Amino acid sequence: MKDAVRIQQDDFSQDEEIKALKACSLRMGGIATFVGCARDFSAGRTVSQISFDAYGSMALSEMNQLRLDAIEKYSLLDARIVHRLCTVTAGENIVFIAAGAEHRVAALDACRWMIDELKVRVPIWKKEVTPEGDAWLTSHP
Amino acid sequence: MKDAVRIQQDDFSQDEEIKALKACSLRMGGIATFVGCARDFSAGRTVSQISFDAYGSMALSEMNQLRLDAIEKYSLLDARIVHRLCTVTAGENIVFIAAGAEHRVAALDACRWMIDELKVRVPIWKKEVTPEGDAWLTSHP
Amino acid sequence: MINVLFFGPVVERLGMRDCQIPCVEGMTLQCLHDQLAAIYPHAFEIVCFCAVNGWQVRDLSVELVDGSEVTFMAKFSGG
Amino acid sequence: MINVLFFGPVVERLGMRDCQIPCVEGMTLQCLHDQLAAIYPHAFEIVCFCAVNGWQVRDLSVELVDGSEVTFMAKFSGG
Repeated sequence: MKDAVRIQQDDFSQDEEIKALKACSLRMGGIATFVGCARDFSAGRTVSQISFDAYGSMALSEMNQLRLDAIEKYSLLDARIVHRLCTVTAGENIVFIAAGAEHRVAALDACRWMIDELKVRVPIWKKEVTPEGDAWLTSHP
Repeated sequence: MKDAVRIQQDDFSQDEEIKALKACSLRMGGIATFVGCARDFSAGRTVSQISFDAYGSMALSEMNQLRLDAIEKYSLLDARIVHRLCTVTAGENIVFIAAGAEHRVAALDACRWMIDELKVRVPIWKKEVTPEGDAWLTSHP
Repeated sequence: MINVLFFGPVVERLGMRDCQIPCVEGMTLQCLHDQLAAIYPHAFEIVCFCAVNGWQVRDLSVELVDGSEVTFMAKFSGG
Repeated sequence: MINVLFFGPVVERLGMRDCQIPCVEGMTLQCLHDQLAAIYPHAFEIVCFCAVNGWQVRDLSVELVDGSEVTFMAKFSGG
């Protein structure tokens, strides 16, 4: 089974990730997921591609810590975080978050917390390639 | 492509549902999903199976209206709702909710709202089969 | 006739999934409810919602017409 | 030597991904930051976070030791 926290070039399968998440317990009643995708339009400009840069070793250890923090904070049964690092075009997946808990409130709360925290804790940067030139993003809309 | 709102016996694929959800727009930046599963334990008792009864025609029209309400309320690009009606054992999927929006906050808010509303608006009833006998559920933990 | 449907926990208490009640001129949803609740108090103590022709109805003073499909339902527990 | 790393938007403004700075006895993270910021003000105006050996450090008074890996980073924008 793939690691619960990964940085990878390839796309991920939600079905595979959910299957892995559920494997830990038959007591899981709610699974919340979030997928972040590349958009064809951002801040008024057409975006043709998005590329990334990351401080890989720190990003992976922060993501692992973030998963453990979420499991503890929300009493999750399990959680998974996958971030792609490659050049993506509109519609492609960038990040996957999943939280599994006995009840839905904890799963939904934890999923939102993880994606919010990931954006402020994990050293990854996004560059939008547009017809007018490239631009690194530094805000969190 | 399968309908965005369905009541069915068979399991669903998250990958297929997400692909269908994304098909409507390249402007979708965030997708939030919720999956409800059967648990092996509920209110202190071991649960061997869960079965359902539904007022099928009303359930489907309420689910369709719920999807439209969510799209309007949260300015979603698209949303999907699938509920299974069959006998499931622990670990099996029961319900799937997905919300796709330009940004993550709307997707996450709408996903939570849809599962909360589904539980109070859609005429479906759950019966837990336990070693001590069967019991219809009427609360929303 | 009015076709009355039941589901899930209500069926279990009633022992039937549906019944037909003659439609009397001017009969309201409240009348029908009270008539059935008097015969089946154990089942009707868990009835929380009514629907007429597949639409949830909160105002029980609506008049029923011949051929209506009426449903008395317990609190939902799907999802 | 101290190995200094840069990423993404900071690399773009600096034109380099890393540099080596001699480690002076008692040099703090603040000293190193200020030294580089004086040379590369345009790049350092977007620096928000520092890490030492892969751990984010908020207290810039920490002393650096020979062989440390220091990173000056812009606001993150992943996810």
